[in-house]
Amino acid sequence: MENNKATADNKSRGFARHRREDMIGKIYTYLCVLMLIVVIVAIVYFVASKGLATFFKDGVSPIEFLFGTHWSPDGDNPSFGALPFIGGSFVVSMLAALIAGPLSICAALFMTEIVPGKGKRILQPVIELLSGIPSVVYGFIGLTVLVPFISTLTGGDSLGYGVAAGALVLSVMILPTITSIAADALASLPRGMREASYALGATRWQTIYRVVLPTLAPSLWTGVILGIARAFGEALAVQMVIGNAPFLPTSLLTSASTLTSVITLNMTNTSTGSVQNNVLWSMALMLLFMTFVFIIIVRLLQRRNKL
Amino acid sequence: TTTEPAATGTTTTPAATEQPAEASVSGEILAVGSTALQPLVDQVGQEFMANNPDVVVQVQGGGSGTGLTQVSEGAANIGNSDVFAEEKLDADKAAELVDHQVAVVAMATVVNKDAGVTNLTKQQLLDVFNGTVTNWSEVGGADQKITIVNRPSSSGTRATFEKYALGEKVENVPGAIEQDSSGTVKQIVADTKGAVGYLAFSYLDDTVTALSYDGVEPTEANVQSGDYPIWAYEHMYTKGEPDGATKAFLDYFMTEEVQNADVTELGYIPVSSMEVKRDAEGKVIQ
Amino acid sequence: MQTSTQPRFGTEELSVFYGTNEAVKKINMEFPEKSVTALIGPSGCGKSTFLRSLNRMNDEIASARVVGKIWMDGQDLNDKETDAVTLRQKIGMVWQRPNPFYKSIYENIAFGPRYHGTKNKKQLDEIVEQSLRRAALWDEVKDRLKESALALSGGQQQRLCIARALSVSPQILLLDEPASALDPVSTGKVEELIIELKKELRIVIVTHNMQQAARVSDSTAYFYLGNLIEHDDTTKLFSNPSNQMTQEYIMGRFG
Amino acid sequence: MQTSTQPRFGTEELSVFYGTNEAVKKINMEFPEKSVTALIGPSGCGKSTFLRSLNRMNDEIASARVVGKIWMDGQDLNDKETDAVTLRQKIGMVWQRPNPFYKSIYENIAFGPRYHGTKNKKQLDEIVEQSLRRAALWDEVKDRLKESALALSGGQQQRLCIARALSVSPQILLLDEPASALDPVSTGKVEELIIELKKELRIVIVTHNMQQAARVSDSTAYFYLGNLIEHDDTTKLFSNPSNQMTQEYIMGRFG
Amino acid sequence: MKAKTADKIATGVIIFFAVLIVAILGGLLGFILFRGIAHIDWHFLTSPSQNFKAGGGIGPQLFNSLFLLVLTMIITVPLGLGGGIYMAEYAKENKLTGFIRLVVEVLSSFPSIVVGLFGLLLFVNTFGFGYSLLSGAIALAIFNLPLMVRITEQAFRAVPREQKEAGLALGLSKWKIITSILLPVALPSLITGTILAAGRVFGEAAALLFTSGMTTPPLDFTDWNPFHARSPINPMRSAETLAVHIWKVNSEGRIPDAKDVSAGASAVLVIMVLLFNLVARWFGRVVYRKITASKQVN
Ligand SMILES: Nc1ncnc2c1ncn2[C@@H]1O[C@H](COP(=O)(O)OP(=O)(O)OP(=O)(O)O)[C@@H](O)[C@H]1O
Ligand SMILES: Nc1ncnc2c1ncn2[C@@H]1O[C@H](COP(=O)(O)OP(=O)(O)OP(=O)(O)O)[C@@H](O)[C@H]1O
Ligand SMILES: [Mg+2]
Ligand SMILES: [Mg+2]
Ligand SMILES: O=P([O-])([O-])[O-]
Repeated sequence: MENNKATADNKSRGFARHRREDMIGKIYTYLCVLMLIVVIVAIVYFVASKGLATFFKDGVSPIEFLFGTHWSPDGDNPSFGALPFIGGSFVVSMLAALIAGPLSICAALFMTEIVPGKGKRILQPVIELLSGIPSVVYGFIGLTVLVPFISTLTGGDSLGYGVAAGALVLSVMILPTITSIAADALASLPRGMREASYALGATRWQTIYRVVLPTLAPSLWTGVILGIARAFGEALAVQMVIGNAPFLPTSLLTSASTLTSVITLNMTNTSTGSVQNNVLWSMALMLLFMTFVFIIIVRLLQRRNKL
Repeated sequence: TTTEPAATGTTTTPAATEQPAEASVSGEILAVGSTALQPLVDQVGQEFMANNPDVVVQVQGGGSGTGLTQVSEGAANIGNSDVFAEEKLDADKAAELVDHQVAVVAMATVVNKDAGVTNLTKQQLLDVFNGTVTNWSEVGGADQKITIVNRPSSSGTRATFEKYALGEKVENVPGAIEQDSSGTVKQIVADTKGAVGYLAFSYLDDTVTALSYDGVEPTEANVQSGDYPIWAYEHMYTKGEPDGATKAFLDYFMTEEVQNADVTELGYIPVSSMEVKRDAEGKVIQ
Repeated sequence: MQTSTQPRFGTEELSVFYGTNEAVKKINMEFPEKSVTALIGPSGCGKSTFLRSLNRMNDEIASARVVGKIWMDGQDLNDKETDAVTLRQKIGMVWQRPNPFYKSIYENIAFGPRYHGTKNKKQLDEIVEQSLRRAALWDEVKDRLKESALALSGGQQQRLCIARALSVSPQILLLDEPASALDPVSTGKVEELIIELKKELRIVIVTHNMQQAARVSDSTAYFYLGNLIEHDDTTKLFSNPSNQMTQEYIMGRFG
Repeated sequence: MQTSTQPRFGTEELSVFYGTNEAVKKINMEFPEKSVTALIGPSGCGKSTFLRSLNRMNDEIASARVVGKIWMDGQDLNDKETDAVTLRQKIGMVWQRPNPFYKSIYENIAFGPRYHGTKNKKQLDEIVEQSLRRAALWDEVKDRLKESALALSGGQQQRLCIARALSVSPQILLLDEPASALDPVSTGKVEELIIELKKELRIVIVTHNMQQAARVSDSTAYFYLGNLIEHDDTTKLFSNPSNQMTQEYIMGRFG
Repeated sequence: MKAKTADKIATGVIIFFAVLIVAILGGLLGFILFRGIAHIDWHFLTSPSQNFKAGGGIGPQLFNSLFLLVLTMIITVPLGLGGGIYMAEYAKENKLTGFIRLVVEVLSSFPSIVVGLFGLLLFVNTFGFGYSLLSGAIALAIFNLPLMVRITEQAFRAVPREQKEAGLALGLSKWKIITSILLPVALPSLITGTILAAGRVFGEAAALLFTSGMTTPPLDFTDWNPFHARSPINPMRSAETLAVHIWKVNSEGRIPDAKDVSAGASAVLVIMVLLFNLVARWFGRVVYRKITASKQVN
């Protein structure tokens, strides 16, 4: 901060002052942003250094980790195939998106197209509440209601634990994510676009189906992808209902695992530094990596969506 | 840069095996580890704090692995574990730790009440858990498909069960499920036809059938006599010999007051009542 | 395409409310055949609102309520029984800002007819060419029909929107400041187009440019605060308005 | 408050680019003392962009780049060395849409002077009263100075914004379509105010209303596509423009 | 006619799904409250939990959840505000900004369990904060930060640009404009957003298992010295929150009334989230009215 010469001069005092103020503002906000960057770098660094140790220190083959289907970390002849978990995560979150996607888009359409105004006033708080319900509570309900229900549905053939239960619980959890993004996208569509279609004598559904949805497809996909990302990273609720068997899911009713569930179950029971522990960090790294992938997909989608 | 645990308390009464005198010790004790052991340690910790207002006992779960790691790294005063340290840590690290066996936990195989079996031999049990046998009728029970409810592969309970009941590690059978919580395991076994799992004695009740093992009933007496082999110690490890508040706490743990009240109340068996002892390899040494 | 010979098109005591705010107040107006009617008035006086009620576009605004009658072919368009979707086919509309669909040029035009039953590719091609020709855009775009409509310039987009409106053979065309976002050359083209089109259909145009109203319209209506202050032959209204307020507005005393 | 007696205020080869698009092209203009200069031209011709570059407001638009010189008191305002924050104090600005701060009427006016060092309550009161009087608003608001400025009508808000601009004693006032969102009565008041204020300071006003330009300005400049087409005495320009394009615009041939 | 039938059917389907969603929420809330409300009484809300006896309460857990939230907010709000202001007012459209945006997005969809493990590694162990409120608060702040940044950025972007220009034209410094002109206008949506975000943090468990811990030392509610071990507001003590308690009771819990406790605690959690929503809306409106209404201002 340079000091001012003509202190008597009101204006030059103002000069120094606004410079000083702006400097404070800049330092403050830049520090905050720096903090964000530090946090992410630190997370990536820590997770990567632990997660990569599996391969570099313990000598587990990355090929085995990524494509092996045999998971037996404590066996006498340990093997570390994480494909069942990677596959499980994908299957469960895709299924969840498959259920929640259409539902959410309908909800968003309801808010913006079918009953604009009032629809939003009803559904918006509902959506916010759904997103506010803690995941342990979702897990608890899944455990006490959904799982027995599925079991009864199958006539007791299945325990109810499995992919279907996991996907259903997750679908409710990601409903708010997709809905709010879809609703924002719908709201951002210029009114004129809809009106032009109406003015041609198109019905509301024709307008939605032929004009609104195609135009907004990239944004809607963004919502779905972020929903999948959320589902991918959700831990406790899934772990409570999915059954946690370390096998690639073969049907909706078989017990399976996800990356998050195997981490939750085993991370704390293994001792730091052991290969059993490190391989779980590798899975955390995998989660991190997938988050990046999802975000990049979203970015590519948004680039296509220059409204 | 791991901070030293704040176990810098001092003991005025040497070897306080009896009731610790009021306000005799001070400091903070951090006990981390086994979630199974956590309720017991937490309970005893609270009583200990009530007697020693200057002591804070912090009990965290996190699992046996975390407990052993933390105590070995000096991040905790006590590492709670369901298994011997040698089973989780490198030998040199394990050697630095001092074992305090505070209770014995015994487990029983449990099946759904309709399964129609009350006893399995070691071989039969192994066949069930490694998937060789898939229907209860094959081992003399009802014609029901077997559904296995396992604990996670890293769980101490599972390790104990595999070691002493099955005699070897088994891998998951497709269709089996893993649950982290004993309560849930019991619930599932009680509700699902053909389900089988394993539970600590404390969880047993008449909603499930507890099986005899090689003809020996899962009772406390059979465990104490050494006839029933599916049991393990609950360990509280310290790095080196404990001192100060930690020592006072561990000593308090071994008092009659705790062993015959809290320990038994929670379904554990007091170590002192055992007629046999085991080492880390599982060999009976007495 | 023939000009239909419906006897009248007009409103009777037409009011529009947004909530409790009466934005358009009991308008009685007649739109003669084969003629252009211009609506002028200061910003916010209700021109757009009035225009949008003519093809029931205000149905789409939750807070809007339209009261009164809109006569066309002896039918009250504002009747609950009248199907808005069907009538909109007969009444085309074009807005201030060009709003092409995010589709190809071809699809923009073919969209309406296809929905109304023309599936035949050849027929569609014909309609597309016809409509673009009538909107004086054919020559400029005929080689790039498959390209995105968004790649056109503003003026071209606006003519595309007019072509789109024409594609479903409307009998009436509603234009809301169709040239105000355009450059002079495009404005000129759109104005010529309007004069051309009125040979075949009725046109109602909202404009804030009085010279434009004077150039293209046969009759002009002056709105103020939701009221229809004066409606007369365009030459009469601009040269010798009977109302003092109209006079002041035309003189540019405000607005 | 005295009118300062700086010799010149004007631009020299001033161009403004948005990215690569040259929105304002090498404008040379002089704004004489104690006079009102009006900028007219069709939408998008660069009037606002030019006006905003005069007080370096375009600094705030990342894509905007201003090239050329702006002379004031022999200093080039567009020089990197010149401190934009300080100079803006000398050049007030008012926009099309009234934009009072979300504060009380009093605070709206007192905010600037207080920031610039006037802490004395009495002095501040004086400035507030003075500024409101000069903006012809004092009588209407003197009893409710503590109320929110947002509760004022549009016309009052606009005069409040003028008063706010006056509160820091600018030597120049830039007005961007200050009356286009106002009703006739408010428009009249604002126009009177401009005529009143020019006794003390230079005023540059952008307007799309040619009658307004004719009424309030001493000289008028016609912009088209970023170029300054013609700049002359207002009476001369409207009665007998030397340029064909100006003529066409004034006749309402487009825009 | 066909088009109209399709329209009717589609509309019906959309409305059906919308109703379904409302029904799901209604069902969830109904279920949670129905199951839980019977267990909620003054004793349950205020007394400490039990380890293996029935009849424990959730008093310390409830307090911990709230206090942890306060701590989290103390960390998040200033940082998030600064970050958001940067994004809205300082960031130029360049690669760096693109990168920061990426950081914020990635951070906001990080799996919470990874953040928890990171917290265990860094705050609990390396920094030696131990299982403590502080560790938990930092971990939660990491979640909340991106949300806060986004809320702030949106709130500032929603302020009419003309406000800023008006300030500039008076010769004010940018920082002064941000703090004295834009901030008050952005405040209502800032407050609403912050409270809603807080509600979300309230139910987080996965990250806290490893950071703020799973037990609470006996608290002395007469001792408010933050440096005392048993003081409720000692940030270095471990603290089990409501959500963690539900998790714990459901996993290795040994109390006979585990079902009742978790039902009751779930109900309390959900009621709190409901409260957050209501308060957020109400408070936002009040502030908005204060700032814009024709009543006395300033
Ligand atoms: N969707 C709406 N909801 C509520 N009020 C509205 C809406 N649209 C317009 N209004 C109000 O109705 C009145 C008339 O608006 P309208 O748009 O018809 O005016 P206009 O004459 O077309 O103005 P302009 O020349 O600016 O387009 C105005 O007061 C406006 O604020
Ligand atoms: N922020 C901006 N970024 C990029 N281009 C801009 C920006 N602002 C204006 N322009 C462009 O610069 C040109 C001049 O715009 P400007 O706003 O100066 O016109 P104007 O004469 O004030 O028009 P109007 O009468 O509509 O206010 C236009 O082509 C416009 O699209
Ligand atoms: Mg309009
Ligand atoms: Mg402009
Ligand atoms: O206490 P566990 O190691 O069996 O989870």
